Amino acid sequence: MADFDWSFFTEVLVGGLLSGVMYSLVAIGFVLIYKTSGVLNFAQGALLLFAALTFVSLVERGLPFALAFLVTFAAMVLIGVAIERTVLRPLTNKPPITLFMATLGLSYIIEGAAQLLWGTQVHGLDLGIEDLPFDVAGVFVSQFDLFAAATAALMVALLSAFFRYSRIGLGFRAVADDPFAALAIGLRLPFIWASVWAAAGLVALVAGLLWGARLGVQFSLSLVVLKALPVLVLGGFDSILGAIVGGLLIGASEKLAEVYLGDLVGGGIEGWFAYVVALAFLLIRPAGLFGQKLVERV
Amino acid sequence: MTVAASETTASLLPASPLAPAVIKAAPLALLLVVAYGVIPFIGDSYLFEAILLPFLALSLAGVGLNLLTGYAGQVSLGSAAFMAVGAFAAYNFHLRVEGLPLAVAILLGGVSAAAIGLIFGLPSLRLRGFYLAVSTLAAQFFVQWVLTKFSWFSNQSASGVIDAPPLTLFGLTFEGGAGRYLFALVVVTVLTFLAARLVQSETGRNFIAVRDNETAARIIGIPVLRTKLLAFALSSFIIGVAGALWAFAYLRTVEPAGFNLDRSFQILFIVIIGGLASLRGAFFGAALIVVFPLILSRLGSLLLGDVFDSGVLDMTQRIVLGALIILFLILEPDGLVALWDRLRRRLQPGSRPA
Amino acid sequence: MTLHTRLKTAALAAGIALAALSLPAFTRQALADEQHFPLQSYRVGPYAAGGTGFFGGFIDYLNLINTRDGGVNGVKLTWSEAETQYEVERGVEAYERLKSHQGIAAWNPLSVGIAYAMIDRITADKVPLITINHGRTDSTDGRVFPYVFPLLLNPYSETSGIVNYIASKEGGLEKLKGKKIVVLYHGSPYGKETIPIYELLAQKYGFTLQQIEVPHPGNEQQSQWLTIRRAKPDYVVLRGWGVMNPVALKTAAKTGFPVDHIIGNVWSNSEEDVIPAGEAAKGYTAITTQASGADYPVVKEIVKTLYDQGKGNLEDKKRIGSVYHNLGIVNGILNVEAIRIAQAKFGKRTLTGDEVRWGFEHLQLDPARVEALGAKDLFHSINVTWDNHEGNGYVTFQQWDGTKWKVVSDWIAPDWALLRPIIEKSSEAYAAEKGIKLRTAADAEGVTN
Amino acid sequence: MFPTVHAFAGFPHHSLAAELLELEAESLRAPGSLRDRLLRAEDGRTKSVEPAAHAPALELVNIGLSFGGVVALDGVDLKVAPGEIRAIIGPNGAGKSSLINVLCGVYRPQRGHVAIGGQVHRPVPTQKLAALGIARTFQNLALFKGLSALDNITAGRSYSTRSSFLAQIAGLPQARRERAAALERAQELIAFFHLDAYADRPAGTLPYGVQKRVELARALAAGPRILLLDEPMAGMTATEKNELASFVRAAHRRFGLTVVLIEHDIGVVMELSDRIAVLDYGRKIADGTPSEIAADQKVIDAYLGVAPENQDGEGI
Repeated sequence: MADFDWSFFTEVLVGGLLSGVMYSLVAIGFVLIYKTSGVLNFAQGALLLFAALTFVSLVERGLPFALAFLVTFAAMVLIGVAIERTVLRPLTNKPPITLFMATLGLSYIIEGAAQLLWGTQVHGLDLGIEDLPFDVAGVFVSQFDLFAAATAALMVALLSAFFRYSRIGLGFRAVADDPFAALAIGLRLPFIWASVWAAAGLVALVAGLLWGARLGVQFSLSLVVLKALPVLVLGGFDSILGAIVGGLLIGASEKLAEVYLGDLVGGGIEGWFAYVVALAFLLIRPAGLFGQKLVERV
Repeated sequence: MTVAASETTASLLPASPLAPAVIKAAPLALLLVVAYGVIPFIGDSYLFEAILLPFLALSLAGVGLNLLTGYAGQVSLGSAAFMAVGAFAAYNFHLRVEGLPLAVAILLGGVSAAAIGLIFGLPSLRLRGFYLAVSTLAAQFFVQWVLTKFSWFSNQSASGVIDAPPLTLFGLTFEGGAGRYLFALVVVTVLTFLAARLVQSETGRNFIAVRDNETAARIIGIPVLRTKLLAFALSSFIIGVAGALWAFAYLRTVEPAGFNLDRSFQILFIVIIGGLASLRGAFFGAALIVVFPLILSRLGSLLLGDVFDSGVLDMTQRIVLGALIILFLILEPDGLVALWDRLRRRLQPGSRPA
Repeated sequence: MTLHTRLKTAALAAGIALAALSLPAFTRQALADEQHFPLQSYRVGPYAAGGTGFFGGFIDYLNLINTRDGGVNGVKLTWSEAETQYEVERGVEAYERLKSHQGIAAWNPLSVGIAYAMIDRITADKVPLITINHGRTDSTDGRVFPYVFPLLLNPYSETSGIVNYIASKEGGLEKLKGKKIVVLYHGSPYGKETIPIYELLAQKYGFTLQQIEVPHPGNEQQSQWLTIRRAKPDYVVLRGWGVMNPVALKTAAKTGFPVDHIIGNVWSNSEEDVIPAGEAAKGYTAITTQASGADYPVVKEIVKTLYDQGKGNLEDKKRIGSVYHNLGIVNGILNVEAIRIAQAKFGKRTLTGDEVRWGFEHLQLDPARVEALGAKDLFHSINVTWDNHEGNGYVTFQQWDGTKWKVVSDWIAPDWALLRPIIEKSSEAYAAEKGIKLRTAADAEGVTN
Repeated sequence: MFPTVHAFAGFPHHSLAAELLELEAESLRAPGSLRDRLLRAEDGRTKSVEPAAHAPALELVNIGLSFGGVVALDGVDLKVAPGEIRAIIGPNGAGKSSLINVLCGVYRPQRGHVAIGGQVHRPVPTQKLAALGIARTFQNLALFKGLSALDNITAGRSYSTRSSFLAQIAGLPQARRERAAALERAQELIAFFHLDAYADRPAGTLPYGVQKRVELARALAAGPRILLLDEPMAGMTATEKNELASFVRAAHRRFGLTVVLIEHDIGVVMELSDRIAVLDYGRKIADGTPSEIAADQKVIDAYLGVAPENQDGEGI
């Protein structure tokens, strides 16, 4: 391995880790919902699309950036509350697979509504961050990816602070631990669920903007959920920390695999490699990244 | 299960020993007579090509997935991958083995799908619920990748698209819409009959036992792991054959992209909307999934076609379809089969309220 | 409950459902003199942007002919749309639904998948299937595929055209020797189709070649572009599709690859492919068979006759003259001219599908005729014959300047002679597999009604 | 009733999975051994002759079990003689359920071993329990809700099914014979437990007391020598308790069973059992006949202030 190109390796690794942050961003939206309502919310991708499309359409209609952000956020909160009211509440106590199917139906509605409202055109989204590489000791690092990572960190910090110190946050944690106990001590579950959906809306908005700036705002945006799912399997559906670490692991390993293993099989393996990594990991360590409860009682 | 409950109620009614059996068998017999004896002669090509052929292929896929998800309780999001394996394997067996009857090629296609299903069912030994569901996506993406990556599977066709061989069965060639419909009908009837036998057998009972209470099943000595893997294999077999029908009888051409994630979701929809753990449900679900969008689009363009363009209409349909799915899950979580049974009971003046 | 009542209920339900499904069939009665275009369009879903542009342009041109000329020699052009969302089975359903219409001229699905599923059907029904700029390369061979027309450009010609363009930039084909070209292709049959042709050309002209796959949908290309950066090629050819294109351009910028050395193929050449990439797309060059912009007489007439009267098909007027819109217009011209040519032989009336097929097989528009149609510089020329269904279209190259495409090359001819034997090998294999007897020139002249 | 897709719990694994994988592998490695043991078990039952009649039917030796530092069982010894009704009692959290789960191989003890009919197991192979002649019921019901009562009971004989699914679909003689035998056994049990009116109804829709009986019948369908009852009386009314107690007693007599009974209700235990072991904080604090136990001061102390009804949510 004398002529192994370490700077290239580092570059791939750093690039992979930064891509992983982008996956984590999407995965966190899933975790929020799963923790409180036990639903794998497949509509998260559609929410992402809706948020980005709304934002970009507002900006194109001349709204200032900040205002467009606020209006979109408000819209996401409204949608979150509406989903809780009209879809989740009537389905309380239904098996999780039913709820999952409902979120699939939901993604149809949201995708349809987004395109009906704003049209099917493809939009560019410029967040004002130049995406030229800069050179750190011979390794190219993307400014935009760094910015995305910083944003993700900020958002996670804000969310944690919110859930740690606010009343809703307390309720959120209680619900996540034990919905029945939470109900018993008089927490208003619907309110908390609605807040969580609103928080997921915010995550969708931030993720939508960052991904939208990368891909352009278009229908394919809703496909980024497929990048988040293996992250969830690896990190656990109910751990934000798991989503972050899982994202980094998946991002780095799939990029390294594509570059170093891809040649052996002909390339293009990224689509499924992440899933295989997640599965292999679980087979070795069934408790997942952050082993939760192990014992099943009989 | 509503199904079981209603049928039990019927059999508890005082009646002559023969009558209930006849009454129960009559609708099915009638259905088969119509399907085999009437429809092939009166249907037009639109009915076959646009409605009945996709309906049959999707119903069969639904029957297959129902074995796994409805009966054995394992959720899979990779059904389309097994359809693809079935279609491509059947194609290659037919192409590469001289003189192999098509029926055998399709059977081997199903067996190949079963083998792949077995492999991708292995995580079920350790994973549950959504973890398992998401891990089946690995099958979805991996299979699609393999089939596009290695042109050998599509006979080095530059475009990766393969053409269906002529449909022959016992020396008969099935041509045209009606012919291919009959071919598909025979396959679907046979496999559904076998699936029905299976779910009534000890193995079928084990499926349900594993679904309802895995620990208890293990303790009373049901081979849980073997049962799960068997469910994956059998389900994939049927889905694989459904894939071959989709490719050979319906579209007459097949490309890996046609078996994408959306198709997997579509089959899951069929099973859930039709009714879990009910073979009839798969047919109800498939009928809804195939026919409903057509009716919606017809009505839409009929009523509003002059006002909006086709894009707006279609987006509206998308919204309506999504809303209907949710409404359905809220109002009739047991699926169309439960709805149908309720309707039938109401229409039967002689029967008592259950 | 008697069997009787149950049957009645069932019959009633079935009747309602059937009535709902067959209603439109009764409402479309063909007029005596009309030529019909059933359109399997897609205005929703992942590829909606392309669909609205292409079908918008196609409809605009048909509408122009009706409004300005009163149809083709008095024969009205009509069309009906069915949404497919680019899904094959919806395309098949639309085919079965719309095929009973009287006087169908041709099918134009603009979708490889749908086109493939239709080949058997249209061949049996004897109606032409137009796959402009896409479709099976070997359907160029009219001896095997009498009813399929990959007009203007098939994927092999595209490949040759791109290599010829790179050569012209380098100062001649012999200068390609020792150069390095990377082809970044979409992980689908479409993306892979040209792999052997690039290899063939690399051998012939002596350039080094590396072909790299991007898995569908292509929203993540970090590793591919890092590999490219390491390989340091002279050119990257982008054989992309959908979201893969803007992401490629963005990632190229991110990894420091110069955008003006990226050459896009014919499905990576639209505004939708570059606008989302923003700044990163400035300087990107792509192949096209039809120039973009609204400065051509025929486009101006469409604006004047339709859009100014509020009858245009595009919702967003800014998209007039965009790549897909102009492709739709060119597609309209080719379809209409095929009908006109067929009418000259068979009479000025509603033609059968097979008669229109004959028209397409004599679709020869030289630059003078193209100019007369108001399309000078919009596209070059076409020369379809009974056995060459592509018609030797010329290509040109356009560069994105941040707001619009600018033509940066002359009309370039692909190396048809080099490609023809490869195409014939493939089509003959297909004919052998399907038991198809090769058609002769005499067969092609025979027309069934 | 909606057949729920099983267990979408928050953890991505089966706790038993690792164990079971090994077990399966083991049985695959030596296909003959499982079969031999099955046959031996079958013989043992039909002849009702045990190789060592004076050996205990079941023996736990020095069992130690803890979960992440929390000690559940601490050096527990227990002998169960053939044919007796052996009760294990103790306050909540005393380790009764842990004990039965060790007996079933669901938990793996860190120390000690279990001997079944003189044969030492460490841990107990869950999947082979039925073949070893052990059946159990569950504290909270563990019926297959989507199956009819009859099918639930028939499922109890699954361990002896040899015919492949193909033979079953095709209705080959072996499959038909097995099915008939299982059905016959189930019908017997249905008559025995007075379940005729409920045979065809889905188990999930039956009244609680009836479900308990179905579960008992399912356990007996395997023809076990040893029956483990995990708090069978939990959540029942006094009448139901009496009814079930008499069924247990009748089954004990009729099928010649050895019964291990874990129960909260002291009254039931005193009435049913031959001998009683008392657990507290994971240790055995007393062992003897009902009258000895009733007089034992340690037992009285342990039970002081402890509510007699089961309150914790332990269960499946």
